[in-house]
Amino acid sequence: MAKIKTLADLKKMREDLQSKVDLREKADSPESYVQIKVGMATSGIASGAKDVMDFMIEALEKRNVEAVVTQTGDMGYCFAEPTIEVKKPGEDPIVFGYVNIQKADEIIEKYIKLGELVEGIIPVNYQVIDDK
Amino acid sequence: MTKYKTHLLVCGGTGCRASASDDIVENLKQELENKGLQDEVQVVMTGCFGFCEKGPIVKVSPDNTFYTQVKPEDVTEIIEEHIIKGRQVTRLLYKDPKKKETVADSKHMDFYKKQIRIALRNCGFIDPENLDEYIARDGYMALGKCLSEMSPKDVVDQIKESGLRGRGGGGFPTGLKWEIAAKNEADQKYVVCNADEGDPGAFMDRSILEGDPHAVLEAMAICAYSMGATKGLIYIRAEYPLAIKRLIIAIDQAREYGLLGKEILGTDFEFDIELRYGAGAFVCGEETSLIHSMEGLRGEPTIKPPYPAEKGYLGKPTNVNNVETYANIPIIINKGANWFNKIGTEKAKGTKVFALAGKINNVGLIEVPMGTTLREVIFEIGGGIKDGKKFKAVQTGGPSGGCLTEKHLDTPIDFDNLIAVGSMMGSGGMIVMDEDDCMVSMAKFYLEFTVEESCGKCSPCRIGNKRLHEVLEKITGGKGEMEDIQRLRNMSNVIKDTSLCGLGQTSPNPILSTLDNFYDEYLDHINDKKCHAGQCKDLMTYFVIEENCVGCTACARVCPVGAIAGEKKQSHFIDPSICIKCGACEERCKFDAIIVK
Amino acid sequence: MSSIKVKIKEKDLNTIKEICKSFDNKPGELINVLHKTQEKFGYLPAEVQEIVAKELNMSVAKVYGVVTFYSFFTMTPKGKFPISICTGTACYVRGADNVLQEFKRQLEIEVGETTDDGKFSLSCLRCVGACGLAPVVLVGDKTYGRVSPEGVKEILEEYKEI
Amino acid sequence: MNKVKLTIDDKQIEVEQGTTIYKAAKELGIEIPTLCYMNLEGLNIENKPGGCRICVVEVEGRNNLAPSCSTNVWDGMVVNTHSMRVINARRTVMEFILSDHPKDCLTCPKSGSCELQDMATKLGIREIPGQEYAEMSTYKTDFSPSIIRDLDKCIMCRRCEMMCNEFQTVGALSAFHRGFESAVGPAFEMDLEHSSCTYCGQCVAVCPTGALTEKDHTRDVINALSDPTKKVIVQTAPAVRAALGEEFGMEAGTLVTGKMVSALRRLGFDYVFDTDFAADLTIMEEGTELLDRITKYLGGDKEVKLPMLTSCCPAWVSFFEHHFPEMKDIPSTARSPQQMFGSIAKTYFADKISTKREDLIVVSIMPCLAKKYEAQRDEFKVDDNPDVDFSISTRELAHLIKEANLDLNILPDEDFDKPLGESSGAGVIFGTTGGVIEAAVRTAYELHTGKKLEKLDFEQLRGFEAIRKATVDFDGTPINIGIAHGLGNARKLLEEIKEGKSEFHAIEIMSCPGGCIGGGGQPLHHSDSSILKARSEAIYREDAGKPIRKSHENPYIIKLYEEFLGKPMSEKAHHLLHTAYFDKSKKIEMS
Repeated sequence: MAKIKTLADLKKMREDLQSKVDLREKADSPESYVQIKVGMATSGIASGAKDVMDFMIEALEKRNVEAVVTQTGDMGYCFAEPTIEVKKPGEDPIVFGYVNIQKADEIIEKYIKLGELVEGIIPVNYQVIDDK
Repeated sequence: MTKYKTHLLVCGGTGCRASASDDIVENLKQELENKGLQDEVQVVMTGCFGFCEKGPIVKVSPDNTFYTQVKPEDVTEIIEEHIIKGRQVTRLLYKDPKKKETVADSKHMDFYKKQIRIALRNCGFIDPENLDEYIARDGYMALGKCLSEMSPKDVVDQIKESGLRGRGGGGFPTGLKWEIAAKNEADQKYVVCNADEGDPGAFMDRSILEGDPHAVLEAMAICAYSMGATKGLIYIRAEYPLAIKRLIIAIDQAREYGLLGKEILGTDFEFDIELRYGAGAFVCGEETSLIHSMEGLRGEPTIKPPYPAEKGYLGKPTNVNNVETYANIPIIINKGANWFNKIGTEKAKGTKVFALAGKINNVGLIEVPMGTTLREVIFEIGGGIKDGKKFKAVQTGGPSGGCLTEKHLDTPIDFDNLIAVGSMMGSGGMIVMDEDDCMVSMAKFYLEFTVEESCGKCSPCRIGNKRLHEVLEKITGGKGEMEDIQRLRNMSNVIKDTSLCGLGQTSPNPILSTLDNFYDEYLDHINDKKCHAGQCKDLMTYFVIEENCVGCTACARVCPVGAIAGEKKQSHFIDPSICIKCGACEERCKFDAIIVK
Repeated sequence: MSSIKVKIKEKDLNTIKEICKSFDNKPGELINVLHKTQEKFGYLPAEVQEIVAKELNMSVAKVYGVVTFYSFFTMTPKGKFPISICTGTACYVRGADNVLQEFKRQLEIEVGETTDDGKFSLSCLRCVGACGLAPVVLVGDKTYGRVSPEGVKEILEEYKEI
Repeated sequence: MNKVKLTIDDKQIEVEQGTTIYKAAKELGIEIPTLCYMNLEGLNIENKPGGCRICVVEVEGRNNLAPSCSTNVWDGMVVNTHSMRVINARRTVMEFILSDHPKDCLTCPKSGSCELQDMATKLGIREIPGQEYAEMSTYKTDFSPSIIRDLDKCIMCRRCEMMCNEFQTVGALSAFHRGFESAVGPAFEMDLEHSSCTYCGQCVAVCPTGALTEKDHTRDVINALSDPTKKVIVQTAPAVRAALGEEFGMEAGTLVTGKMVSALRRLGFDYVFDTDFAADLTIMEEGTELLDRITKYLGGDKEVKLPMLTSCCPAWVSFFEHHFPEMKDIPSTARSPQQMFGSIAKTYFADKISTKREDLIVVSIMPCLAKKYEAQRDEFKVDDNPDVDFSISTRELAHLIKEANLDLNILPDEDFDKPLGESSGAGVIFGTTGGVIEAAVRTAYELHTGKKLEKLDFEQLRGFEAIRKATVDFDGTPINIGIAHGLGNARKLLEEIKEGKSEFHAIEIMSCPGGCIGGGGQPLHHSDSSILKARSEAIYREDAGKPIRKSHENPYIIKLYEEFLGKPMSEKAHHLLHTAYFDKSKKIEMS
């Protein structure tokens, strides 16, 4: 490890390192971020949920969206897997079905960034996952 | 760089390690590898989460699930259920004893709700053995700011303005202390960190060192810059092996990164830190004693003045602060004095860390803003008294403090308020007692401690405390007389008035405060020869209730001294002159025929 | 009067000398030297203190004064399984004294003593910081939490066979 | 220095900044009681641990009471030394101290001169509350050849520790343990015999209680005097006559030579002799040895050891044997006057009175406790019979005199017996720092130059300064002389020699402050250094009044050489008057 020579170096280093712990920081106040839960039960994984989750984490970071991506169990929408739940700060959560990478990209760009609705919303006569 | 999706934070404080938290870490890593998840999930051993009662703690980020009392064998289930299937392991979640329901995330626990974590900000959050994580949390930015944007005087002024006062017990304004040390010219000056936490029932400083060692190193460097010192010493108890280990790692890393040593951050500021080990002497918490101990001498205090800021370590100007005080410094510099001095009360700014223990539901380490009341701490954060018993007293300030009662519960905690009610803040031990605790015995317990820890240099502390202890022995032994109370008061006042250092000047406080607040209990012991809490063995008598005794002889058989006699199937009796009050008979009797009075 | 002789094994002598040297033979490093020496020998017998004094060029009376001042230093060898009972306040209010009494009774030794077979020694310490587990007992490095007097026998059994 | 004004007990005073309350009060005539504080002014000896807490006073604006011995005054300070709060505190603290102190005053060697006893009287202590259940700290008693340590009586004033470590740099004593169990003693609480103790007795000289006292030999002396088969002779060291009077209420510095002789004679000693005679003899031997070494040195002999160090002081001898064994061939080989006397008494004089060695008992009266140890060293015994049988201190002599119902004040002046009672003024000044070397110079000068000294008083060698240096012109040869009193000061000179930086030809060393007049066997000075000065002045007065003031002019010395020894440094002289030194440092042995 080379020595840190200036305050600017230190600042840069901090920027680089922040991603290492921002997951934990966000966990402390998830309500102020976009919370995304990816259904990751066995059936979800089989249908590509893992790739979707990897993509979302990477894409959200690249596009500077402050979000918390967590996995969750079976959402009860096996028919529509992979499923993800998106909750924007102060808004009700919305669940999307049949999410592939392309869809995920659309959700980020349209729903999360611009607030536009995207196809594939599963009707909401359900409970918040946490309440189960 | 691997990008982990989930972080598993496992408490690596001494308490949780005592309950095998390192096995938990091992098992987690092993299990993750078994499942091929080692690149997805990061396992981090952090410092103390504070909630020691429920340790070991495992926290899952980012979904913020807080598992309590985790055993190494629970690991498979956590990975299997939570990580793979995304289902919380309900049986490991915290159960709110009042609402009788589980709470998954710490933010919604009473224990954490009222806390503000400043000194403990990184404890339970980062891996204390990894400087990168500290840097990610603005680590060493405060030092950088001082070196590049602030003059030494600016630094002192910031600290003065923040209103920070010493957290080791005395509550002396930190900025003022720094200013004095800065003003004394010398070819060499020293920055000392007092980590010789000796209060029997306090472990704040250790938790900080175990959980966030760099915060202390950074603060010492800032202090050094402000006063013109180049050498730092941390005086740490040898009984704290984990804290020592983490400090050594931290110092090495800081040196490696060039954050300690010469030309720090490209400036001509130079500073390095060495460790000095304490060896088990409470009096070394007193700064002159501490300095003598660091010089290889008996840890005896010397009269102040001269203060360490004028003549300290090796006769050079020395600033001594304790761990918690230092832990506040970087964030004050980063966020500004005005941010800090908005927290707390008029005369006491910021927060205070307490080690909450005793007969309380939520034993642990807490950090609350100054001005929080004792009631909030004990009944909200602490979850009230264990086993539904009645609150009797809370002891603050350790051997230097006093026992406070019900009527003091709404006292907002700060330095002056606690002194006003006959106790003191001390380093932050807070022991809660219930109806089964005898307050005379409690005072005796503390005096026993002081007698053992007195250095022996001055006569009032060396002999006087011994005499106080003897009088308490006499009272708890059933031989007390009313004049003993007068003697206790007079001796206590003189010891306070004449002792050389803080140890003796405060050692009678447990007696004086119990005399003030639990006078009747002394009277019970002296006049009625009764200890209603049932703690003073000499004041107890074991009886057989004839009606209940069936003559099963179980008690006679278990009695180690043959004090119980009686025919089979007839009522037994206990000879009080032989009985040693071990309580074995009472425990053995299935018929509730033996009672203690 | 002939001069006083200090008897010691050559190997031990060299060990102590090395420790002192690693601290530049500075009298100010006495406590660090004693820590290291005790770590090596388990305790600080008189002859060890004599050598330390000689190496650091200070009076052995001063060394003894320091050794006896600090409770961490001991001049008696500890048992194979040193038992420490936390008598910090948190442990005290949760009954540490009864646990201590029970250890004393079972081992038939006082605090600071070692059993005749050299197996167990008994000491008290102040707050190990595991207050959530009070009362706490340490046997060597192993921590036992929530110990009751009844549990003492069980703990001792664990080590009796070793 | 800035002056500050303050008020003590309603009286105003102006003192220099940096003065303590204690000293400021003293200037006002207010004597604040203390137990641990000790200050030998002018000797740079101060003990100020602030430990006893007897001297506490009330200072306006301060929360707790202030220890006056170690609290500096400030401008506008208002002090009360006798408020009820102070009086109650002082008395309670005193009760604490006494509660941990044995109550056997009747048989305590310190009874009557005990500072703790005096304090108890002053504070009017009648009872110790709670004494019946007060535990007392106990330790084993140490019976060394010179010093008895009864630590049960230690009050942790730390004076002995300070003297042993800071002033003497002997390091035999240290505080050990802590709290109630703490006390001061040698390593491992062993006896002094197993330590590097030199028996200088300065710990005894400053101990305020009976914790440190001399080993008492008065019973042995009484037994000897009661034995009709023995001839008992006595020698008295020079410093005794300048201090003994104090034990009888006389002013410090009163010379009681004649009264002392008369008392000793009444006590039944067969002959009353003077160690001063042996001091003259020492000068003959030591002076000759010095001249010999200097002559050789000037003659180009590189082997010769210079500077030569005096060897009259037994604590000093022990000191270099323990701490500087590698330098044991530097001091003069001349025995101390006490031992020279014993050796001559048991040969030359025993013959003269036709008494067998074993029937002659030699008693010495010494200002010193190390002399007790010296007297029983193996080198000074013949067939296990010591040259000096018993060495008792000035204090012990005072006890004997009082016990015999004699009042020194009204005894007539009498003269010493001949031949071993005759001495010169040079012998007398052995009792004070600088005296031995001055005596040596008087003789060496005349022997070396063959000229008569015009002026006998060498002022530059006198005084109480810690280390003094002077150059004496030996008729063209400048002789550099060094003087140190106190072993800490001696250590400095030894270190210089060790480093080859010493400029001296001869160095005089005495272990005690002020020399023998401040010895561990003298009447207690109770930290009043003016007493030491008065004794020293008395010694010089005695010298000035002597008809003979140079050792080599003592007719009985001349006669001794003529009749018995031949000349200085002769073989016989070597055998009887010289000695060898031993390495007593700790030895590490492999096992």
